[in-house]
Amino acid sequence: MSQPVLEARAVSKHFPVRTGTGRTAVVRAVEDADLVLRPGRIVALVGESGSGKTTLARLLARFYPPTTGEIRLRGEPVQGKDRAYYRDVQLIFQDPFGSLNPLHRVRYNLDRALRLHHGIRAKAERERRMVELLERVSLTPAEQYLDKFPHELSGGQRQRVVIARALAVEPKVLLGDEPISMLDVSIRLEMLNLLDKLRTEDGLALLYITHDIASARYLCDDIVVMYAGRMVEGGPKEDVIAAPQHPYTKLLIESSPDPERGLDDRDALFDEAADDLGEPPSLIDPPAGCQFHPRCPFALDVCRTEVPPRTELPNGQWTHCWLHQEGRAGDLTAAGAARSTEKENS
Amino acid sequence: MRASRRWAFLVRRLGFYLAAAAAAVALNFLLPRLMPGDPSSAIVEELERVSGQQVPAETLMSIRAIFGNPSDNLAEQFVDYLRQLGHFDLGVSVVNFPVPVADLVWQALPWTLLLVGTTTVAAFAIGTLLGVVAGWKAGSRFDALLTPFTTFLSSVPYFWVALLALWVFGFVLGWTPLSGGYDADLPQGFSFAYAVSVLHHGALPAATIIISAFGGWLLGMRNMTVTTVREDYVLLAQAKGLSPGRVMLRYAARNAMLPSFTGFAMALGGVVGGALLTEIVFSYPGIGYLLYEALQKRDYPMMQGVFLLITLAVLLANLVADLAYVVLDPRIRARG
Amino acid sequence: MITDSALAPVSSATGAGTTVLDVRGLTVDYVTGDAPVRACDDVSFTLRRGEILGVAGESGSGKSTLITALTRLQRPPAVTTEGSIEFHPKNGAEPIDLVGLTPAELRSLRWTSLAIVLQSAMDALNPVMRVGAQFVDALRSHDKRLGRKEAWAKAAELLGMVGISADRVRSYPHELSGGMRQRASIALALACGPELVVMDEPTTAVDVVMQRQILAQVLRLRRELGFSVVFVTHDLSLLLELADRIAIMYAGRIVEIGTSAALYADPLHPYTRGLRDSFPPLRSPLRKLTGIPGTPPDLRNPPPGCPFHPRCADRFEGCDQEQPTLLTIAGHAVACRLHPSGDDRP
Amino acid sequence: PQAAKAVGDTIVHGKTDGGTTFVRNYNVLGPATDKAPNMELVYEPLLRIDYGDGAVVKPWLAESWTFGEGGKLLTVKLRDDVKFSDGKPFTVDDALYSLTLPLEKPDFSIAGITYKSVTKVDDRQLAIRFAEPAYATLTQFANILLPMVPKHVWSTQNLNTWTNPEPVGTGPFTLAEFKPQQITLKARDDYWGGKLPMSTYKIIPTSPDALKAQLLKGEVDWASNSWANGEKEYVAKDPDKHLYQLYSNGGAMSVLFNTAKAPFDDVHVRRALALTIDRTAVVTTLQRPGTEAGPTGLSDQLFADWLDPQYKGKVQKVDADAAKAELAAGGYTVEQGALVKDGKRYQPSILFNSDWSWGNYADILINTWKQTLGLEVKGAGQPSAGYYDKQNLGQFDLVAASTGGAGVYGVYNFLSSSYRQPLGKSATLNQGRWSDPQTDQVIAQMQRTDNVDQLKTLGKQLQQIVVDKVPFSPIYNNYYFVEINATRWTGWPTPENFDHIPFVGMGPDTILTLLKLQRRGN
Amino acid sequence: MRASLLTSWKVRFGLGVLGLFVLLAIFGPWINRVLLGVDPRANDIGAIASPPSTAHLLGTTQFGQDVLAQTIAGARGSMLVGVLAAGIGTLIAIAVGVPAGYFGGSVDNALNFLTNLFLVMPVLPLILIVAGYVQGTGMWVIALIIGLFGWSGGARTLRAQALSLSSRDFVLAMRMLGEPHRRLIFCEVLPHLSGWISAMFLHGMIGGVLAEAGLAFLGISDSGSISWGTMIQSAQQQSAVLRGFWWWFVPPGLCIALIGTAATLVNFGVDELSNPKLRLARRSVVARTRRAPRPATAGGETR
Ligand SMILES: Nc1ncnc2c1ncn2[C@@H]1O[C@H](COP(=O)(O)OP(=O)(O)OP(=O)(O)O)[C@@H](O)[C@H]1O
Ligand SMILES: Nc1ncnc2c1ncn2[C@@H]1O[C@H](COP(=O)(O)OP(=O)(O)OP(=O)(O)O)[C@@H](O)[C@H]1O
Ligand SMILES: [Mg+2]
Ligand SMILES: [Mg+2]
Ligand code: NI
Repeated sequence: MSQPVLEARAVSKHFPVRTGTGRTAVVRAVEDADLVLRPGRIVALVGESGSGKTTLARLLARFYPPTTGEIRLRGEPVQGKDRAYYRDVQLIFQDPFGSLNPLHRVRYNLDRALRLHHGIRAKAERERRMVELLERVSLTPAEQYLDKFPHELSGGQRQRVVIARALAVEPKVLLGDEPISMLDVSIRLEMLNLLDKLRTEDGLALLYITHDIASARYLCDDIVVMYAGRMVEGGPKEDVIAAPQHPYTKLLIESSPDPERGLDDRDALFDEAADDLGEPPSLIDPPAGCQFHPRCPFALDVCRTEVPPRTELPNGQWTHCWLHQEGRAGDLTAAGAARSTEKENS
Repeated sequence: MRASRRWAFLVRRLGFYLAAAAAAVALNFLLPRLMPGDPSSAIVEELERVSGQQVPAETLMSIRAIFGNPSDNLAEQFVDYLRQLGHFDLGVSVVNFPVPVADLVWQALPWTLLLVGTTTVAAFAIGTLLGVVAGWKAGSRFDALLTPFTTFLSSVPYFWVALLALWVFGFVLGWTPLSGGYDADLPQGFSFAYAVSVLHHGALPAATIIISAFGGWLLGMRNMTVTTVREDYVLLAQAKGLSPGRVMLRYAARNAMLPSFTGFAMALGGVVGGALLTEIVFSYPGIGYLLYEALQKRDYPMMQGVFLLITLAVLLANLVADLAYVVLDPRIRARG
Repeated sequence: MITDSALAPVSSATGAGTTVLDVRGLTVDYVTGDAPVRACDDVSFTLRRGEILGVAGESGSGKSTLITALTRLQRPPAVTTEGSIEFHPKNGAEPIDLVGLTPAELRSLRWTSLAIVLQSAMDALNPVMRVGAQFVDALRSHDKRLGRKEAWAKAAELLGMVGISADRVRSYPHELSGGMRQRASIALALACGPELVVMDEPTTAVDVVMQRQILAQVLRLRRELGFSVVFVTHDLSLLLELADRIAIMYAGRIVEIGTSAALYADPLHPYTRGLRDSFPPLRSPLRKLTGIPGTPPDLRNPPPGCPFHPRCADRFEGCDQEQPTLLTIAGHAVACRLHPSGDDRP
Repeated sequence: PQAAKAVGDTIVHGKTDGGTTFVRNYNVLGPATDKAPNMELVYEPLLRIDYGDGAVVKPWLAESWTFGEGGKLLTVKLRDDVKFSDGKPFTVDDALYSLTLPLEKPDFSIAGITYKSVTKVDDRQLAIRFAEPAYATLTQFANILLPMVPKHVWSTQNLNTWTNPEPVGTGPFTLAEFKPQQITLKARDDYWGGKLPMSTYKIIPTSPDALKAQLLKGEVDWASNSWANGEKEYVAKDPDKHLYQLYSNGGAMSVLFNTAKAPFDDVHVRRALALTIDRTAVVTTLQRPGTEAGPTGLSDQLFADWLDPQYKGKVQKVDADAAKAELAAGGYTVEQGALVKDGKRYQPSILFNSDWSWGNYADILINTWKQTLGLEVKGAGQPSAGYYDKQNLGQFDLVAASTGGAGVYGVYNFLSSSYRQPLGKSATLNQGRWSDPQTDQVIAQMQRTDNVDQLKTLGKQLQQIVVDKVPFSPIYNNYYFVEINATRWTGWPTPENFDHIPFVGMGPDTILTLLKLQRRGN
Repeated sequence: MRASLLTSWKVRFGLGVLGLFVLLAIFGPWINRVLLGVDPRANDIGAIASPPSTAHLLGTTQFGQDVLAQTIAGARGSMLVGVLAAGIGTLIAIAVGVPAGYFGGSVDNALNFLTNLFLVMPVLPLILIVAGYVQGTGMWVIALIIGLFGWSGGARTLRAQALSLSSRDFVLAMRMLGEPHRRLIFCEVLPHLSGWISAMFLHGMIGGVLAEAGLAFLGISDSGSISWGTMIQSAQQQSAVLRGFWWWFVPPGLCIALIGTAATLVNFGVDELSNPKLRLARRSVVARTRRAPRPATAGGETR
């Protein structure tokens, strides 16, 4: 496996906030997270809203320094000027409507990127590079797009411009924070295909953040699941989806719409979800032990007090769950396997 | 949790107003000292003008003993100043020497409170109410006529409206008195005739302040209502089949009103300033007229006293507006 | 009245009921600028008692417009220019055309017969009123004899129905979590026992896990109370699991209506097929998916003929001229010139 | 508003210059500029000035006086029938106290006193000493700012904080009730000057505009305020009862030249400018026709006996040719709106008090100068404070200022070079920095005599100097304005025939007016 | 965008009136001199306080000065103060509000406190006091004082806007490219505030004109120059109101009101543009939807 380009090692991010009583508290947005991005590989980060995905991406993009832990670029802890760092790492935002300044033409965006990072003086040269960039993101004929304003472009086209702008820097790592969730359903796949192309053609390392586990499976190589600021499980995508090793991953996969499950007995399909699991925990005052224990059907006593350590599985999968430490992983897989075999047979 | 949040908000606001009051006091202290000239010299000049003679050195000394010596250490002066304020001692009026400024201010305060206080509240109420209706029926003929008209009203200088009103109602029609707070030939006191007289004198100034002030509230409220009416919860309230009046008041207006209270701070200073000018037109015996006279006669201690009082009163009114806000808005967001 | 069996359900999970709603040729314009925008064009369908009709379509396809027109809640500049919405009351009284009703007449129908759940519960609940009070408001305005005490008790009971504890009636909306608010607004919709509940993307703002729980509750309540649902979303994969029948909207028109199973297994319209294939599978083997090329049309400037033809891989001569009508083929209606003749054309 | 309700034996005075409220401050000797109104009805001075008689000094609380030691010693004999309102008699000790107070407390010296010491001679006489002959400055004892106060009350108080809320004086009234918007004075029945026809004197604050309405309605009997066009708007409506009177106060509104500054040190320039002031236009817009000032600044009405006959009734009309001739004589030309001499350009400005809205009158002067001489004078309006500052410091070219005083000496003595200060140093008198040996000599002579004939001769010499050398140029005469609604009270003096001016705030004259009134119809 | 701004009658009317007054301010003296041939300061002693007539279209003052000429001349004085004050106030508001919102943190805390402080201070009395101290100064000082104390409302708005803008994705995205803060503020944030800034400027201008009039009315202004405020003050001092010389004080007041109305209307239009909900509440829109064809209510008809 290739060397990691970008790594997060045991990073945490705590945001100080003012609570109602006027005292300051901290939001533990990310707690003790590890992440490795390698050239030519795509890691998907899934988790529900507020689980800290964006925070982690922004930590990797050096929007703010981690509270603890460190970010390493090519094995070196990062320091110094942001601009040098941004030559290697670029972030793509969720909202293609928001990440382009409506007052600037496409040309301006690309031009600034080229000037800032490559210092190209010659106008013709920059022009050539811009056209090239737009062609790489399949905006053709490129010349026609250069002088458009964002509002003259559709959502998909805008997101392509955003990607082109990020690519202008010639980064090694691309962080995509839900890059398709605001796009129309019908054009999402094109965007995923574009990202996939960039990965294979340019050997970019990609972080793909999403809510949608199905699209994660479509695009990525590895999946990492976050819950309430912590990473609960990760590993090769098919393994994680076929055999989730954490109760939360299991719940997430089961809750995702999947028409293939069969449409015959609809009520039965939903029935298992009917029992109320409650809400995700507050990050200001997270539950002790495993964050998931209040909602976990398998919760043990130890789950309520101790943070579960990492369990590595032979297939590269890993999880933070006491079931594994206590030798009761079977509880989980038994139920999961039963279901998935059932599916395969049908 | 909920209660504590509100308290926290209030405590924070109270802290802010205390800081603002402190700043106002400091400003009040510094203003005359930053400006060219100083109160002592001013009083000396006044004396020279009256007596037509140069003031002897001894006189100068004794005046400085009263009004502070500009060559004294600033910190010491400030301590003295604070000590004086602690006793509600705003100094001595120059032109009315040796009458304390505080006495004069006390004397004028009730009139201003009566006039400005009631009209500000009335203008706010009327403006808000009409604004809700205009916003609710946005695009209707009512709105199309009322809104530009109030735009006009809100742009007219207070004193000009006052002048016009005085001319039409006081002079041409003779319905209202031309000046003063009550009929001079009535004994001042708690009698019916006196009360009627006070109302008779106050009606026109009050009306002009209301006319000049309500437009601003109306326009703000109208736009807020228009925006609020498009909120989902108003749509849902209509979907629930509630009566239009109920939807308008409990759902749209109730929410649209909240920013008005935050905007109160911005507008209040202007309204008070305008009302002060109105007092001058009507020779109304309030704080505004006092300030006018102080300005005319360069009575610095008086100017300072009046300004301090106005500022503190406005701060207090803002605090009240914030209190109202706390009562009205269950979500107290963290705000500066 | 012509009974158009194609537009009626073939089979329903809860047993075929009588018609609740009969929408014919509903057309809605937004009167802005010079030319009106036709956001709902000649929409017709029938809804059976107890049925869940899903409406799917991309952003801007007119789903919300349809919903507000159905409930007669549209505001300027939206105008219903044509069509009828016949509501059949439960007691077998004469059907009522909602389009012709005065606001006062409508008011008596609202909530007792016709309720709505809006997309974002955060915005749909009045932030300065206690949750219970918003129930009481609705309850007491439709039942004048109901006492204040009883109304509050009823509110608590309704909240309990969706799994919110009774002590929450006195909370303000901002004190509830997103999922709770969403459930509260569903409970609110059911307060007066409506025959029809219209839901506009009621779960897009919550997570998949919570979404599953909420939908399970909706299904359970429908089973118990027997109301019908028009459920609008852009997530076809969810509808395929949830709805009895699905209508696909494109550019303000319904391009296909059929049962979920039929639509999944055998979509007739190229757009439906494209839409279905825009959702990568969760379990079955991955293959490269392409979505639908191009972008949805701008309704201010719709293409001539079939609005989908510029993006359609199967378009042929005439698609760009002739507007196809919705025709029924084997209990499954489609508006596409690939399927020129219905088997029971009226 | 109901006039009928006012009690028959009350007289109502509408006060227009006291703001909207009164302040209960009867510390009459204190340095405040705004005190309780009509204090002259409570506190009286020793002497009075008789404007009906060329502004000569007449006795009041003093029965008589004599000068000795060449005018440096003044012996005053007090009346013996005067009682304070608390029943105590007015004694020489009270007078001694009152006159000594400004000497001992200089900050209470507000009347412009010039005496150096006061001593008691006997039970009825005081000896007052001066450094210079004081014939001409006797008027200071007629100043209502130097009244007689009761020693037994005042000497026990801290005068720096005391507001004297219950004033005790020798005057005809006592304070009955003080409301910020209404003061009621009660007539004494033991007043030395006689019994007043009214029992109550009421003072109400009002604005000039409101006053007009109140006068028309008869709510106010008496007021002192100018009413432009009052003849038409008021008198004409009921000539019998509506009285609007103007009494010359011996002063005038003048243009003062800064003679310490070129080119106004040149008499030709001063003359040229004085010749081209459109006085008629100014009084026309003032709506006071016929009040143009003569070249001497002494009004015909008041100084009939003192005025050099050649100046009587003379008003300088605009005379462009003469003015141009003057400029030429001085060697000046006007180029591009500026005065030019010897290659130097002078662009004069005229300072005026914007609080008096004098800007519009300044405009008239400026326009005329521009039309006749081509000279562009800039208007430099200043509100009172800045106006007096600049004026006193000599920071002006021309200034529109009030001139005048009691008697010929009173009008002209400010021209004495003893008051002169260098530019930039504050001068409260002689702001024009006039310095002329001849003027000084005549003024000095006037100070040394109380011989009326000699004073008249000297006065004529001064008139000559003013007309010829033009240290200042009068524009229009100033007046005491009196408005009366004689519905309830008659017996008012008229400008044609008066021995006291019915102006409120004139001290003894006010009292005399009140004493002579009668209830109408009774 | 520009086109849609002009579709509103309010904006068109407002800009028209403002433009007219700007022209008047610029060419006023020329109009007086050349077109009317009247000097606003000239005294026509033959026509004192005369009502409007053919000789004096708007009548004359107590001093025989032509009211029309004065009103025209006053435009310059009033507008000058208004524009200067607005300019100064707007600059301060930008300098305080934008960094506060953009940088946040302790910069924000300090600047925001300052803003809130000035916000709750009664500004007019403060201006009065300060102007009272520096009595008798020119229009520039008056404008400076008005501007110096009248920025807080604008700064508050700009802060809020800058705050939300600075966390907008496009600003973050440009930061990700390595753009320096200076450029982010000037090229990314500020252009978006131009609508607000122009609205603030207009608001400040009305405020300036009104405040100048108020100061002049109190006699604290440059009495040497003609402004609408000094005209009203002059009229007030001559009791024009009670002598019925309405033509003297009505025109200047009306001009102030007109400018104020115009500026408010323009701001209204800008508001409508930035808040589409307001645009939908326009009369034209409502009228058009009302006029749109009603659907056939007959239930039996289908297609
Ligand atoms: N600047 C901040 N200050 C305080 N709290 C923050 C801040 N940024 C994020 N948080 C909190 O940190 C938590 C994680 O937020 P984050 O945006 O990373 O979640 P997410 O997984 O990206 O969610 P989503 O799917 O909704 O985008 C949330 O509870 C959020 O409220
Ligand atoms: N107020 C309006 N004025 C003009 N056009 C409008 C207005 N509201 C909606 N439209 C247009 O009507 C069309 C349909 O909008 P609608 O909101 O019904 O879409 P939708 O299917 O609900 O989309 P989404 O999934 O984004 O909610 C869109 O093309 C939109 O541009
Ligand atoms: Mg996120
Ligand atoms: Mg929608
Ligand atoms: Ni305003």
